[in-house]
Amino acid sequence: MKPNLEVNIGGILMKNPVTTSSGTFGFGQEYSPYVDINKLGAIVVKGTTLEPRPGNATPRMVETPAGILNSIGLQNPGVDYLIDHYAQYFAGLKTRVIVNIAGNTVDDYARLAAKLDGVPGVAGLEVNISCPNVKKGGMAFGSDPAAAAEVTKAVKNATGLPVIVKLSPNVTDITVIARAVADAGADALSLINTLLGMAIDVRRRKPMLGNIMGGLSGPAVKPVAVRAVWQVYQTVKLPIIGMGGIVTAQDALEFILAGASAVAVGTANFINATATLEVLAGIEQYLIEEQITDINELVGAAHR
Amino acid sequence: MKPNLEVNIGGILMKNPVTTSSGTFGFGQEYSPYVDINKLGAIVVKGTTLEPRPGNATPRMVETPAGILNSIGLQNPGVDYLIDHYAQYFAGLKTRVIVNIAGNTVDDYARLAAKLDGVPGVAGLEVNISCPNVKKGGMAFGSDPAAAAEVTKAVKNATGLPVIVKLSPNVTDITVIARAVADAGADALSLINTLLGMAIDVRRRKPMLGNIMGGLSGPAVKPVAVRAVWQVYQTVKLPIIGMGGIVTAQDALEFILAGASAVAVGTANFINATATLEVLAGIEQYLIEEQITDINELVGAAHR
Amino acid sequence: MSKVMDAKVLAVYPVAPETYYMELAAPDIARLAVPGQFVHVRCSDAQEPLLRRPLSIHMVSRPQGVLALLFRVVGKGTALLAQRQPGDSVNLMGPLGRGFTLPLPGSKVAVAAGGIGAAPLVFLVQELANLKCQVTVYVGARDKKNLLCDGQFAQLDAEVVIATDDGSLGFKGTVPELMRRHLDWRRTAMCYVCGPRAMMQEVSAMLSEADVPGEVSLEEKMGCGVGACLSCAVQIQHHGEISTKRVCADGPVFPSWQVVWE
Amino acid sequence: MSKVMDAKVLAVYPVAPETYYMELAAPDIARLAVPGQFVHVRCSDAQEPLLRRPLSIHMVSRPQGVLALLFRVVGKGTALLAQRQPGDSVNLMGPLGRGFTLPLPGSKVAVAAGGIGAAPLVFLVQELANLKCQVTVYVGARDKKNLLCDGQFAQLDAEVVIATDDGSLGFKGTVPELMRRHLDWRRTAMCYVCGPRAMMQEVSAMLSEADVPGEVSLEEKMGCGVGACLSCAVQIQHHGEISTKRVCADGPVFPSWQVVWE
Ligand SMILES: Cc1cc2nc3c(=O)[nH]c(=O)nc-3n(C[C@H](O)[C@H](O)[C@H](O)COP(=O)(O)OP(=O)(O)OC[C@H]3O[C@@H](n4cnc5c(N)ncnc54)[C@H](O)[C@@H]3O)c2cc1C
Ligand SMILES: Cc1cc2nc3c(=O)[nH]c(=O)nc-3n(C[C@H](O)[C@H](O)[C@H](O)COP(=O)(O)OP(=O)(O)OC[C@H]3O[C@@H](n4cnc5c(N)ncnc54)[C@H](O)[C@@H]3O)c2cc1C
Ligand SMILES: Cc1cc2nc3c(=O)[nH]c(=O)nc-3n(C[C@H](O)[C@H](O)[C@H](O)COP(=O)(O)O)c2cc1C
Ligand SMILES: Cc1cc2nc3c(=O)[nH]c(=O)nc-3n(C[C@H](O)[C@H](O)[C@H](O)COP(=O)(O)O)c2cc1C
Ligand code: FES
Ligand code: FES
Repeated sequence: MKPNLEVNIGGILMKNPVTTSSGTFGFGQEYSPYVDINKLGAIVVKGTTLEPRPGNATPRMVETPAGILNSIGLQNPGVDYLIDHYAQYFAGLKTRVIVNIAGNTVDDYARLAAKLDGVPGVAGLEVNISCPNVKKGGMAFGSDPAAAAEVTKAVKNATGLPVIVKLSPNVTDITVIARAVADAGADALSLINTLLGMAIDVRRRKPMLGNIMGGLSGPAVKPVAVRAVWQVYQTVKLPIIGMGGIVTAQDALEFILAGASAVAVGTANFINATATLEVLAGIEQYLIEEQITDINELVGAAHR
Repeated sequence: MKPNLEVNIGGILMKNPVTTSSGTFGFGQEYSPYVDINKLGAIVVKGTTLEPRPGNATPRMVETPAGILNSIGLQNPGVDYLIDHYAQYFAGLKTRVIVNIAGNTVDDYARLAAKLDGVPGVAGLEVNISCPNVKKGGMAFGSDPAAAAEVTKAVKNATGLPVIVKLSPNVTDITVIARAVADAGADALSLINTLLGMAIDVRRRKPMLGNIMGGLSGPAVKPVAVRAVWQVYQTVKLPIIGMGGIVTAQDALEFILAGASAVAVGTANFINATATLEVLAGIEQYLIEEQITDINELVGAAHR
Repeated sequence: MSKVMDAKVLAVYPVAPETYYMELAAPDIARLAVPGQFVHVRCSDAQEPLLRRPLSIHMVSRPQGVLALLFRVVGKGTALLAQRQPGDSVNLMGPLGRGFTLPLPGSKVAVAAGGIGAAPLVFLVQELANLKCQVTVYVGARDKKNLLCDGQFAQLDAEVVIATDDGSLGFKGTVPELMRRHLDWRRTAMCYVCGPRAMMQEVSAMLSEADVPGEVSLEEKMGCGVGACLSCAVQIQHHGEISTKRVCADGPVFPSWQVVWE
Repeated sequence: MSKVMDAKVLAVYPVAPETYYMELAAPDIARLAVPGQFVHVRCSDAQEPLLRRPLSIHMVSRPQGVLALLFRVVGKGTALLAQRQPGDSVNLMGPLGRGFTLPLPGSKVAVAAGGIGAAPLVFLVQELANLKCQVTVYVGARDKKNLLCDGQFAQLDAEVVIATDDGSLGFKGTVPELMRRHLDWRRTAMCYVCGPRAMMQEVSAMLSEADVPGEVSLEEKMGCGVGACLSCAVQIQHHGEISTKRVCADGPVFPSWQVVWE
């Protein structure tokens, strides 16, 4: 018998728990020659801001052991462009589309949320208060519980869409932020965003990245991400989208067992364009092998 | 011409910048069949507490992509045993021996420092306020600037030995802790200790480690460690011992260019018992190739 | 449409110091590719190095379904790739990117190749030959030993003019210096350039001066290779407005006068 | 003294499902090793897997300077090791750990081998044969196909008694069950055990009951292999006091009655 794979992420019904992580999958179109994106539970699109942004200086990406550092800096065409040029495409997809938003001020987040409210094809918002690659806003909101709560409230007030808040691992205690955001009305949480890191070019004696520091992602960060999901699952009752270094179904299952209801594949897409579908197939196979009829039974099972 | 390799870590003169990281090199003896430890600038020995400790449940170590998680839990024979059984051996070595200390209370740290003050063979103390693997003390001291300062003051008051404070990367802003510790009188800083992480056994549906969470080390964490050194170098004037994922001389040079005056090799010892000496040889070769006559000129050079 | 595939290695051998030629069975790529496009290559099955590596399409044989690469070993990825043996398979994505704009048949065109930058230009010159263009290729290298593809260009009926930094073959100096002396701009319809950044910048400046249209093939560190991650940003000026373009999806070939060099 | 070395693979082949025999040129280890010791093996030159893997010394030939390993492929490391070809080299540290305590020459001893636990016991039985001991080996496996080393034990003049879970060869049942029926405890001076944890625990209990001294070879996840990292902890009870010992440096062989099993 085919196990149930449907999960509910704070009101977003995903037909299966596999999605993509923001900034690693463009707007979906870029990967459609390789993956039938309609088979995914959802896609999360690139971080979107009020105004168009050019992003940071190059180089913007450097490899590190089992990981990459990126400092894209939220390059994006702006929310109006997204609504004008992508909404119709999103509406035609047979998967949920979640838009990741980022701002410099609380008001920016509220205005973004208001603009996206009711846009056809947009199933929910992922609120990025954890970007390490921008000077203003970004991680600053994600590392202070009061600011994180304020952003969450402002977004909730501005939209009827499900609101997922994306947390940063660059904090002393992620559960404090999770609780603040939950109390402020978030419908779900995404974790983790990238770890703040850097690399130095030994020959040039200069930082490798144009922007000096960047965000670490990929397999290297998986243990930190699984730990964050584990801790947050113990703290708040919200559904969690787990991410950070997922390459295989085994990796994804670690997150689910730690407490994630859904999982996002990020960096792995760059290496294996069909990673999402392979992760999905592997999860389904595991459920069958282990005779589990509903994926939701597995969520947080390692705590029991 | 042979370049100068000597560095001064807060009063500890090391004949070269290469040392070992606490807990990865035992008391030195374990590796002496493989490495002439007298060739190292210093060795840092296992975390020592007032009372003997049995450590955590097994399994205590698990591999992750380009890293390992450990949850040893400060197993050690206690400071009195160390003084009785190892001090003489330390005194006979031609390298500096730095003892890493950890306690449950501020008073524990002060008492440890007092006991080790004047012990022959002990060149300095590394104060571990960043161990993620113990319930009490450990990381709790390292993530609160006031507590970190208090421990530092107490240790400084209890000993005439150079005091190196070892910081945790599991904080929102490592520079805040660094500044607090510097203001409290630390002579030098070590960074980083391990990142809090975990792994789950998908078949058993249970955490891999007996102690559930553990500390992530190895190449995977290098970008986080280099970033921490870079940030702290910009913040305080203290000498820094950089560590976290150093495997090769190139890795070590990244830390030095970011601002570390010395570097410690940890996890890499397990894979390559002569990693320390290879790192040392590689640093020396680089200095010669780049015609740098004094290693100290290179410290922090990527900032300039 | 671009695809992901495992391609069998048919041949691999060194052709110059640290430089390898590799032939792969990749009929889909051979069929679809145009000059200037690239493939995104997984150099290891393990996670080290993690990312794919972009390599230009050096040549294709459509009837035989063969793709050829020409690459220099500069780091981990290319070193692992060079170790593959005939019969091994290599995971590829491609063809990717926007290639060169072909000129009108019979035009007189100039091609400037610096070092390993010659790699994509052989495929281009092949197509230019099909279009019966009158082609002059300026090939430069550090020295005679490192000169690449000059023979191939000649076989494709191009005029080949050589520059080496040390003068061990041809003109002693750089490709831009050589072009400045040798090229008759008035009769040149188009100029294609691939090589080190400084060389492409210098040739682009010359082209702008002479008011000759040109195209350059840029390099940038890549993540996805398909336009999704925005790693490979380059500043492009168009009608006075600067915008950020993606080398992988909007390039790697860009009009020489549109590139913001510094 | 233990060393780090690159050892050449002389031979490698499967001997049972997922089980490989490997011979390496390692004269220093062959010369120094005692039964029960292990080598710490780097299974990959890359960083995946990162750590070394402990493998028992299966046999040595001192005159030929040869070290033999017998290992089961259970994950990444052992899979990579099994792929090595003769002529390749493998980086080893060893010999490591504390081996078995040898009995008085001529004693009657029992040896219990469960599954891949047979690996270190061949070297042991070799030494016991040199000591002219009267050896009975109880060898167990899931089934006939997975039975290991029974022939080698017989060639070393040991009495070999076989148990398989499915009864496809010898006694149908486990090694402890077989020993309970077959073994004459009164005349046994010493018993050596290596196999799955549950089997070692059961045999240890039997030995304590019968008041026969025994030794078991324990396994624990290892980091350094040399006693420095304290990963491989095991609880050992001695004179009523429990202390934490290191499998790599204080073991892997421990007195059966001292191990705290749960
Ligand atoms: C569109 C495109 C086409 C290319 N075509 C060819 C080709 O046909 N033949 C060829 O030899 N090379 C080509 N390159 C360059 C090639 O991609 C790099 O040399 C290769 O990625 C280096 O990988 P590595 O692991 O060996 O080196 P690394 O260890 O990654 O790095 C070694 C050196 O190469 C540089 N480098 C790494 N990645 C890139 C990159 N993506 N672009 C530029 N420099 C890089 C690094 O900065 C470093 O200096 C092309 C690059 C691009 C963007
Ligand atoms: C002193 C000692 C001697 C050993 N001798 C032999 C031998 O002669 N032949 C043999 O086949 N095996 C032996 N082992 C077990 C062997 O070390 C493991 O099977 C091997 O490390 C697994 O590595 P892997 O990468 O293939 O598997 P992994 O991918 O690391 O793990 C696969 C499975 O093996 C288990 N495992 C991993 N490492 C260890 C370890 N250090 N100890 C126990 N289980 C582990 C894991 O929990 C997992 O279930 C010995 C172990 C020890 C401690
Ligand atoms: C190139 C790149 C761009 C990213 N851009 C964004 C972004 O715009 N918004 C955001 O919330 N996260 C962004 N992230 C973080 C990812 O969504 C994800 O949280 C992180 O990469 C961890 O997952 P991974 O290890 O699977 O990549 C980006 C990551 C990468 C690698
Ligand atoms: C097995 C193990 C034990 C450790 N024990 C200690 C310890 O007792 N005290 C301490 O301050 N750090 C301890 N650490 C942390 C290391 O000293 C070091 O800070 C960390 O591992 C990062 O360096 P690496 O990546 O080179 O290993 C331990 C690390 C490992 C892997
Ligand atoms: S490499 Fe990802 S957008 Fe170009
Ligand atoms: S493996 Fe390090 S102490 Fe045993």
